[in-house]
Amino acid sequence: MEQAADYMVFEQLGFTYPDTSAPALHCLSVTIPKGCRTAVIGHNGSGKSTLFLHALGILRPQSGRVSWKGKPLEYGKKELVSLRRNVGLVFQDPEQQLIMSTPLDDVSFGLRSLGLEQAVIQQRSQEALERLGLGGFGDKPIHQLSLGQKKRTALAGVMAMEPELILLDEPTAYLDPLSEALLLEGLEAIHGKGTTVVMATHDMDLAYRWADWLIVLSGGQCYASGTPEQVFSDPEVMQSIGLGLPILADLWHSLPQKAIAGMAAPRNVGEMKELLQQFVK
Amino acid sequence: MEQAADYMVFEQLGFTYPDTSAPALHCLSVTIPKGCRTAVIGHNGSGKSTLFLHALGILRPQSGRVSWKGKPLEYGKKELVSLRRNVGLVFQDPEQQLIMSTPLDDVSFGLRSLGLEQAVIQQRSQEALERLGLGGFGDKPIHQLSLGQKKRTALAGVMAMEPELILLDEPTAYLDPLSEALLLEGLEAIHGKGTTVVMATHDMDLAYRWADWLIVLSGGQCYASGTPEQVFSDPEVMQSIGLGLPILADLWHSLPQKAIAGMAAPRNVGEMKELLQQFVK
Amino acid sequence: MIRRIDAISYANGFRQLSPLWKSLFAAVMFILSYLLHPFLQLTICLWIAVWCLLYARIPVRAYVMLLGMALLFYVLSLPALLLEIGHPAAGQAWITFPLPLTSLTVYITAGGVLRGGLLLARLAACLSCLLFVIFTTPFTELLLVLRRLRVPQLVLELMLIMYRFLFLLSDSAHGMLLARRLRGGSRGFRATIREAGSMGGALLGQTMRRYRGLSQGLAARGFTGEIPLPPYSGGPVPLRYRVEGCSGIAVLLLAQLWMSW
Amino acid sequence: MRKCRLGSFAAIVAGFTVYFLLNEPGTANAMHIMEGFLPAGWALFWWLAFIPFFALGLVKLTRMTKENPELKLLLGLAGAFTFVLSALKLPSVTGSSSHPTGTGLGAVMLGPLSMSVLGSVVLLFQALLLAHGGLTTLGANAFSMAVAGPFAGYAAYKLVMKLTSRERVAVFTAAAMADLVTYVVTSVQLAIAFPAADGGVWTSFAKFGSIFAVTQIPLAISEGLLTVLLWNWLKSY
Repeated sequence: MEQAADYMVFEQLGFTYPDTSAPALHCLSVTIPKGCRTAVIGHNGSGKSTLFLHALGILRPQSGRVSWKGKPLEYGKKELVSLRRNVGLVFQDPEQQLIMSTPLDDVSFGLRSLGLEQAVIQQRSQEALERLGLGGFGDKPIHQLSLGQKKRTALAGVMAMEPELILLDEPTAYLDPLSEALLLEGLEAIHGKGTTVVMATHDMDLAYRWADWLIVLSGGQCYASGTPEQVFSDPEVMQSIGLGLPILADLWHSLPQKAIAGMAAPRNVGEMKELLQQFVK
Repeated sequence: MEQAADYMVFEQLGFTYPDTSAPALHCLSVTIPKGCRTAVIGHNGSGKSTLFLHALGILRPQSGRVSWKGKPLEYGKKELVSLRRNVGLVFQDPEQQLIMSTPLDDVSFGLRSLGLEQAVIQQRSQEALERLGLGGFGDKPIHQLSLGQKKRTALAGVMAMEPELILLDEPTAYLDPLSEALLLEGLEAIHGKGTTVVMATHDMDLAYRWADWLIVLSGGQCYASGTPEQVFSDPEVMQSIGLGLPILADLWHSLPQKAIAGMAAPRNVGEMKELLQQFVK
Repeated sequence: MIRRIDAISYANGFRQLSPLWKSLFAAVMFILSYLLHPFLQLTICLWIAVWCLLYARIPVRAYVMLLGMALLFYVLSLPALLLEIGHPAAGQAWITFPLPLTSLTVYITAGGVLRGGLLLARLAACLSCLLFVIFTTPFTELLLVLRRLRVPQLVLELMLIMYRFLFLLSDSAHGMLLARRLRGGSRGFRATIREAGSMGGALLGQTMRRYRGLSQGLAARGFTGEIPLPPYSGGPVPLRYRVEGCSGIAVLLLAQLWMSW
Repeated sequence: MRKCRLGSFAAIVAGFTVYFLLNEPGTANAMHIMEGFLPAGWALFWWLAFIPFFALGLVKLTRMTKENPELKLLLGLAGAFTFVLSALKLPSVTGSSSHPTGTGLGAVMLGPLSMSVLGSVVLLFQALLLAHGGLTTLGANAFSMAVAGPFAGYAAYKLVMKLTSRERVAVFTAAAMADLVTYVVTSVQLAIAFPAADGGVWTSFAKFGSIFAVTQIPLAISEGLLTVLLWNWLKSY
């Protein structure tokens, strides 16, 4: 969380889509910390996607500003191209992101626009696919892949560009447990290489066990941000915006204060099990 | 669960989609019990949707047979129309079944084909919308609704036909917690009126807390069926097909046998909390 | 833009007015736009702007933008309308440019400018009528009006399905263009054609999947071949608008009579 | 039967796709005659010229959908697709309205008469939802795009198939011809409505024709090429 203030910072962001009355973002100030796994949580319509579109300069703030590494975003063509090499976005719907007809072709699509040599392109694409467990699917037509495979292909396409910061919009939506695990594994590999990963989600259990840092949006404003322990420390705050608590956090808070004083809240089922074993004999 | 054998029964069902090698259903035998909340769980591609399409006679079994109230399904035009009045299906993607441009028109779509009077149609549609909390949205164009609202509109359209059995394919997929709660409330109302409700899902936590009866599909076969307690009694069985356990069942099974002997497994977070309070002082 | 226009048509001051009445009013105005004197055509243009912007509270920006975009066709055709090529008779041409290497001259005549001006007056009036229909009446209700006009059921059903899927497909297509922009996109004619070909393929695949989905979805809902349309139901038209509409038309007609006398 | 239907559906969609994907916002120019542009007489004339084709097409489609109601869904979706692609260019400054002339391929698959219905419905949508083209000029626009274009494309396809029996060449020609003929007919419609003071209809045709030729001729060629690419894609699907 070091250098947070110099990484991607949104200040007093305001944005209203044309012909809608309510603003999508309203005085939103929030910082994406470098090197973390950050989860942006909130309901549909809370402003998560709009925020991402601002991060890439696709939407321009109507008030406030976005800055990247200490400098305010510029919206010239050249500046945007360079920003978008450093910040990658994975769409919620992979159908929108996958343009070419095979995974290998699609992953190399972005690399080709960088003007790399064919051999390098080939190698980097293949690597990206392999890291996401798609090594054997490079030549399969995309319409024959499962949703989980498509999502990973879309991620591979963004990953191959080696951005510093990857934003994912609802990456696990519609995935079954197995595909979800594979996708999260892929994210872990990317994060392990030093990439900052940000995920928008409304799956509280996932956010709780995956993220190092949480940003809670509600009605276009930043409602809270901090570590999962901090954010979920007060159950009522989250419930007041209708988000509910992750099961584990909920159970933890229901335990008597004196029994758990000084302990760290369990972040996954394994830790919870260990904890219960201490109590239940 | 009475009359189970006379309600909807699938026997030795086999089905392979054209141009695919692996069968989608393979010797699947399973019964949907009357009056229950049944959850059909399994991965994407385990055959859940294919099973539902068979229940409505949209797909015809390539081997085996489907029977409804003791009689094998017939596939004549007239028989299918009458079957589909009694059995309703809510698709995972609401776009698939919404055809008119506003919720009110869409809900009345099915009723109009029943040849009812305009006043009755109007009233029943409005009622269905209201029961699902969409009373104020009747005239709004569907393409302006949120996903959760669209899903509820699709459900309202099926509900207004007053079928005996409603099948829902992944009704909560991708809904945020608030929309999910609204949808489940609507389902509760329908179930309370005596309708049998079946939901396909891969959200194990939801299936565990919602269903009275579980059917587990894997690779087009029925892997297990029974009450949630029965199905999740052996953690390893579920893990072997990659589905994992609901958090609550997982925690429950991790508790020492002697401590929980004779107790009923907690089915929701509230029950779990109470249980923990007994142990942790 | 489609979404904006569509959203406005569902939420404007005239939303509740009977769509049949609005269409009838627009139809009369269309006829008048063709029949009346240019001065009165401009009056129609202003009058309808008042109805749209003041009474129906259509956002001015959207109204002006759509008007401007539609008028581009006129601007584009202007050279063909104004410029004459050949040998102007003496005193006919206003401005002349001799065409190099030939004996021909490009010139503009007073008659041509007058024709362009008259055309603009008629265009503006007709376009205003069209905008009135577009902005104040949601498509769903126009469909019901078309049914009252006895447009064949098949055409209405096609329109209904088109309208329903328009927005979904448009979101997809926009997403794809955006994704392509974000990831750089390629240069050169060959690469562009190849890319466009695959995007077309991807979109086509999606459209076909939607078709299969819809046919299952409708089968599940008991679709047997015909999509029954809802019955026509029109709201009342406040006396004020009826009076203003009728008296406006009467004034226009009287003015025309007086002018042609 | 089912396969053939899907194929023809795919082909219509593909035809429409081609044109719009290649021409990103800003490159194509207006070819629909705008609302109120034509004098009353000519507007009426083109309506009358178009209606018989529409009626015949309607009879044909009604027969087809009677046998097979699902065809309605297919045609509707194809129409939606066409519309979407044509609307994509909207934010552009140079193009006030665009036009799906992929009708050539649709005509090859479905027959030119069916296209007169589908094409004119798409035109009505463009008029009602985007103010592209117009209601009074709908007859003229439909005549050029939904009647003349498809018939020319269909004839070109038949001719090339007969002469060379090379399918790809035939598809290319059909797509390009439908484009070109639409453009020529529109120019004729404008020319006879607004004859030049000096030189009459012919000069006027040359003037209108050259304004639109700048964009329409390259478009016809690229549409032809892309149609062939998509044709290949379809065959592998």
